[in-house]
Amino acid sequence: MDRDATEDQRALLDVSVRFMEETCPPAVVRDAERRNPEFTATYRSQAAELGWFSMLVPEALGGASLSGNGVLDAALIAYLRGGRLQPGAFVGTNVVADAIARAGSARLQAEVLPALVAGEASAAWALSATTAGSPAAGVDARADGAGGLVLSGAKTAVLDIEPGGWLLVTASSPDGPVQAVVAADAPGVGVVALESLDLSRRFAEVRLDAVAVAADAVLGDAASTAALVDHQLAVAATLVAAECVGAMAAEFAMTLQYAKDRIAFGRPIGSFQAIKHVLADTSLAVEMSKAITLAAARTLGSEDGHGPSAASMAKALVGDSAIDLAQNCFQVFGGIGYTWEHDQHLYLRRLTTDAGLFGDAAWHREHLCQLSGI
Amino acid sequence: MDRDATEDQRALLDVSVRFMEETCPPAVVRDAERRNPEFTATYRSQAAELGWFSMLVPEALGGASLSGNGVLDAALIAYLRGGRLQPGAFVGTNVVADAIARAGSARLQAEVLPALVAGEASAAWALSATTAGSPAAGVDARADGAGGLVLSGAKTAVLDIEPGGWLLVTASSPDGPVQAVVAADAPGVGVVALESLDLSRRFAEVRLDAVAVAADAVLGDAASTAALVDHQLAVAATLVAAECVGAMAAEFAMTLQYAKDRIAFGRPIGSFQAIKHVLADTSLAVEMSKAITLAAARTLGSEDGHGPSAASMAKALVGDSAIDLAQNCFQVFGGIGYTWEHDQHLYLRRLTTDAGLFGDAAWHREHLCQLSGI
Amino acid sequence: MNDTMIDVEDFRREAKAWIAANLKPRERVRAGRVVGEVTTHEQIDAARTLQRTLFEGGYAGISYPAQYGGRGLTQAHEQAFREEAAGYVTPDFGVVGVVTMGAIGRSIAEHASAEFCRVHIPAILRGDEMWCQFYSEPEAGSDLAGIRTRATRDGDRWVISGSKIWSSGAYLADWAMCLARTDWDVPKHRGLTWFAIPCDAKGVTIRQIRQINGGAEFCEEFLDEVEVTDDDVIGEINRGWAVTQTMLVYERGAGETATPTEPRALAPDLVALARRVGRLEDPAARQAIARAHINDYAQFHLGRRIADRLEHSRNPDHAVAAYSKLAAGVYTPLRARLGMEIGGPAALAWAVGDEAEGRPALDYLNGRRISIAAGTNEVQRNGIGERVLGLPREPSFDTNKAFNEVLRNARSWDGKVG
Amino acid sequence: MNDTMIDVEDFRREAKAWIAANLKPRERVRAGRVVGEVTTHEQIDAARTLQRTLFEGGYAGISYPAQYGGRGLTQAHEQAFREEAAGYVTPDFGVVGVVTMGAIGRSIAEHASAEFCRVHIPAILRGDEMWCQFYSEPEAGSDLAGIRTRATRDGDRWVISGSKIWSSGAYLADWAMCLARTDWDVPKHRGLTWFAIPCDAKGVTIRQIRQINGGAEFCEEFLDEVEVTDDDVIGEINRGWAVTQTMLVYERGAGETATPTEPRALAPDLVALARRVGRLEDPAARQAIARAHINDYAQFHLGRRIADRLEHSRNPDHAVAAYSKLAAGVYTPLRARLGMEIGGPAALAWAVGDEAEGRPALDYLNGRRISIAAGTNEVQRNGIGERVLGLPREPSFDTNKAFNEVLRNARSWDGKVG
Repeated sequence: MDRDATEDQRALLDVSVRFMEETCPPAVVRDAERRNPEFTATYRSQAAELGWFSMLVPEALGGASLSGNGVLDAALIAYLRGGRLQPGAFVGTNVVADAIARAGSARLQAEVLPALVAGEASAAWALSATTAGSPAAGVDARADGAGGLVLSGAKTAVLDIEPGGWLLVTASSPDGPVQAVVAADAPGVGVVALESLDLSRRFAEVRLDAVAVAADAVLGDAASTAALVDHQLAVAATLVAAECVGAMAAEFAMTLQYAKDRIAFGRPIGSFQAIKHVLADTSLAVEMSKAITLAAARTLGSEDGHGPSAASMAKALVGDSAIDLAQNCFQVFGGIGYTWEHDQHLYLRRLTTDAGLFGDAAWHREHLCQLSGI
Repeated sequence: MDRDATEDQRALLDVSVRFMEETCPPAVVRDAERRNPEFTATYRSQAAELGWFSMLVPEALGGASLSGNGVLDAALIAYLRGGRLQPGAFVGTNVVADAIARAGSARLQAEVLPALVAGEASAAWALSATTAGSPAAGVDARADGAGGLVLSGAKTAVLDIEPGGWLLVTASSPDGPVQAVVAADAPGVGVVALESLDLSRRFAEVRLDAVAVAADAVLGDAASTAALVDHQLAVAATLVAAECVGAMAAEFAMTLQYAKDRIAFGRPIGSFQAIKHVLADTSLAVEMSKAITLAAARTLGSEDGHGPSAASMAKALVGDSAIDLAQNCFQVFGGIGYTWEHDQHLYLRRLTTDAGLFGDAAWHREHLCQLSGI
Repeated sequence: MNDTMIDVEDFRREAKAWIAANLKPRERVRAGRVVGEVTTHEQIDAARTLQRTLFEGGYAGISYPAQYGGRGLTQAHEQAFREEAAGYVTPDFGVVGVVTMGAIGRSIAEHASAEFCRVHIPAILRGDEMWCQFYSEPEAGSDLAGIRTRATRDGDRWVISGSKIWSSGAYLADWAMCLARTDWDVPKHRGLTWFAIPCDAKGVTIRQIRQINGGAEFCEEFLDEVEVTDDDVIGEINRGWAVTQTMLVYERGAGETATPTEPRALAPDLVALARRVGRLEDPAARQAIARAHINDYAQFHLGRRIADRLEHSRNPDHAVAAYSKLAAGVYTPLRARLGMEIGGPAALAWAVGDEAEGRPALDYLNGRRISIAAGTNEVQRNGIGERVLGLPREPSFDTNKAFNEVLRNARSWDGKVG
Repeated sequence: MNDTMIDVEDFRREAKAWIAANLKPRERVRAGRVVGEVTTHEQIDAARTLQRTLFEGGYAGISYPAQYGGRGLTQAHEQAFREEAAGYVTPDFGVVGVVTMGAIGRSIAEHASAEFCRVHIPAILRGDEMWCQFYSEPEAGSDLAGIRTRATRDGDRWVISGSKIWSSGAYLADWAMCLARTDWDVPKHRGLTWFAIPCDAKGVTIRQIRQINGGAEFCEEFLDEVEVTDDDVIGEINRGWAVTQTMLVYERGAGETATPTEPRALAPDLVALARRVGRLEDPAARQAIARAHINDYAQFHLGRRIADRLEHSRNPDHAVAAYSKLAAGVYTPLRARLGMEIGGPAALAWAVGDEAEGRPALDYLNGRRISIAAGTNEVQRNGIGERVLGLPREPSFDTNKAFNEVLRNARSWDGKVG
């Protein structure tokens, strides 16, 4: 995706591609067995060795970015992951690692963060997944009087909670949003697996029944939390957008090849303007999606103040484009795309889901307006 | 447009077409001189002789519908008018005549209504033209203690106020919307002509400076006005939609012919799928627009309770389709459509304006939700 | 209509009495089939029993010719029976029944020999024979006349080999009506012939196709030197395209078992969805709901307008039916997409097994079926452009050449002409 | 780049000093031309005076060859000068100047004879000669090679007849560069030749075209037996298409006189519009504003990505430039439409003469210019499909036949091939 990638970045990307193709090729992506805890842990720890979870963490805390721009590094990996419909808590773990590095207590930084970076555990961000409204909705927090919190409520459609993982819960309190890191198997925490459109990811509902959280598991303070949540959203949006663009590019390439090979009415179907022009428009959408996602990653990772706006713009444009692309590619494939055996539907499911994760296009457009002060 | 038109309707439509082609053919439509009071009055009085302003008025009050469904009669005329970009206060006069017939005082019914039906004067509906909000906004009414009102405020972009005509002003009062009929040249009424995108219509801003209105110029009462305003909106929306569909069909026919005649790359351009498929989609939009507009006219004119919903549906679908059509036809014409001499831009201007008159598509979608009780 | 034909209202009264005496009232109105649900052999057996009752009562094949076991009446009589039977349990063969009685039986009655009809049509009307189509192929979808299954004459037999796909309900069928190419040296429409093949014939393999929605209503077939005789030919040899056109007309009408009613309530499914996810006040959700409903409403009135046009013109131009098909092909996926937008994350993930919550996603997966099956949107646009609007034709590279040559040329396509 | 070339930063310092000494500071930054505004002869005269100052100072034609009066430097030097001169009054010839110096002068320098260049290029750089293109025709727009203007040899003269259209600023030009067909019996790209024609030559009629926005920047021309000689031929006879391709490349770049900056502020014009009509809190208006801005932002980064790709590849594939053109062609009309939606009735009617209030309507009328001019969206899609994506070609009916035959066949098009 990025023609300006550094040598170091290119080396990591190459080895990451080899890892994915060996460990989780298409046949494994399709195999529900992949969801077993053993595969999940092995995949995660091998990915961690490549540095997939260290990019947003400063060196002082055990992390390492390749290019000085950790968001860009992670976005390039995300792009490759998306094209291959990879599983695993890549986005969640990176977002939570980043958040702990920025605002976590010494204990979180000493105990949880190294485990995330090393792939010993993963993390999921339990935010409100509603299309309208605040990311904190669904869970209420009350102060326990000792700097800690008691959390109650539920978050639906939380992405990629893995066995033995951590949850970053964003909750509402009378003083505004608060955040805390909780073990997914802590007392009072219920994780109920959901069915989902996307077969290559897992979703769960998280129920919190008066879960007590110690002070050293709370992130940030009243003054800083809203900005931190915005930052997390920007990082999550950028990484999901990058995964999504990867999937778009892969699905588009598959469709393009089909349009060249498939014969109807005495011609390859790609010679008909009805197909050719849809593919031209779709390829424009892919190029614009790549361009805006790289711009968001560069800006956000450089701590330029424009980062959150750029991230929302990327997420909005990519989300709409992804669904258009999935629909157009399905139409080009015709009947064959309606069969379970064809990969088309895996991408349709993935792209549509990407568009809705961490805020859909309409949510990010409204967020952009708010960030812009109107 | 209507294959089920009665004999009487067909006769009226035929004579109306002859009238328009003789009195206001394309060259006259293009001629700004057409706006002079003499032409306006002549055109109106000839149209009145055909019965253009009597259809929504019961026989007892001097009106006459041909088919028993005056809205349908008027919509069929509107369709023909739209295709020929006809000027004149057709929609406004019919809406106001209908309103006076339904809720006007004996004086209005005895003095104003016959003048409208006979084409001696026209009427315009001064409603708020904002995209969001109530039709009553912009003008405030206070009671004068004797059943009359004092009106103050302004209405922007009022359609087709002709010299010596009447205004139906919809205003807000503490008790909800109120309506009154005022002469456009009454003391305190200022009518300021505006520039407009549509060159074949005229718009004005109406300013009301403490205009005193007698009790017998007020329409309806507090209990009935809101429903009457909804009804007026439904009639106006249906008639504008019908004019718009007429313009769509005419513009489409012109474009279709061009696609058959114009040669490029060794072929008529209509043989290219890029053009052919756009025209197929556009023709589907024309057919759907005709179907929904006729359905709205039938339902609304039969006093079926579903009329206002159907009218809003027609206006919303036709509005969006009209702009799509105008844009697509422009693209098919290419450079020639960019010249002043070509009629393309007259339709582009007209269709885009139709889409915004009496509520744009988004306004009518929201209105439909409210009418449906959500 | 012949003079001795029973009047529709008399027929209705007669049918009403018979129905009350012979059919069971329906327990409750069934909320329509769940898409993805698959008809079982047990359901088919139950339907056969019920169908035999109808047949014996004289209510199977009401508009089929009387000499083949039908009643020889009209579509209006069929409709009257349907209306009277609406509250009763009637045979439900699922999609294979629609194909058999709606399209295949009628095509046979029009094109097959009298002897063939005498054997098969009564069996169809009695429910003894369910049929499917061996029609589309992996390499021939929208380009139906481009099929490559080969039927070769060998003495007095025909030997058929090839693969077929998208055969609705073939796994439940007793017989297949199969299109094969019998002459490769003439243009593609002119070398096709239809054959009847027993589904259990030697060389026939039928496999259900797993669909993206999890269902498996469609099948694919492999034909490996399947042998049939001249008695199994339906219509004339090499004139199969005429049969195809008849079948396509019936197919279009076959699904429409009743006139739909005007949709008046604001998209009830989407309103319920918005309410469930707490977005009924959200302006964007409201716009989406209204948009979906307005499109439904416009499609209904478009359909009525086109039906009127077809019914009331002397020379009905069936090409205008493409408008309804294209509208469905455009607005069905759009509606499904609006559902996903309204549902938001709740439409992306839902409680395991909750059909209502999973419904928007299922509709979304099914959304493009109508854009693709029975002629893609692109094919409809070509049809409207050329046959309704009279636009100049797309250059064709396969209508005047021997089909063998078409295949050769297509493989080396370079866009050069002449 | 030659070794003795002045370093860009040294040049910048030198230019800065010269500019300060010779040009007047700009009163205030001009808010861009109002579209529809028409350049006058008086403005051209003023620009000529200023251009002569630049020429005499050595700052006209900075990247033009030195032997023809230019400076023989690079685009980077041009850019440095532009940056330094940004706050000063520079010659403004309007669109005719962009065409003359951006596209025509450079095409002449590459293709015309040395003698022709010695006569005309210095005159161009001095501002003495403004040029326009006689190029598109009423019957040849996107199909540029399909022009029908005829140049016939008559002894040592050429006689040119035909009509031309869409010539930007021709009413202000001194000379025209005119494409004519010199051989009708070869395929369309192979019988074209470029000629220089004085705009006041006998037989030339130039008329401004009134545009839908009320402006008249474009002209149409009628050429009635206009006589020129071999000295007026630019490039080789019948090889005009090569010149055309050069010109198209320069034309694409010609408008880009400065690198645009990243659009960071949320669509300021639309925010102002929404504020003016009281819809800044309206969710639909906010969505429209954000949509427009996001598209602007994405287009900017797309442009930068493509520019990088063209600059940094060894064999730059200029076909990818079609992405920028198509994006502009798609998103410009969409943005104009969003403006009308936000503005609502206030964008449909406004106080007489109020330019700000009338702006959304003006933008709307101009919205499709970029979708049509210099290759329609459809032409760009074909280019992307075939040249970037490698999709199989559209069958062509005009590239290998004599142009005469193409015209004949097109008139009797029936879609039949071979």
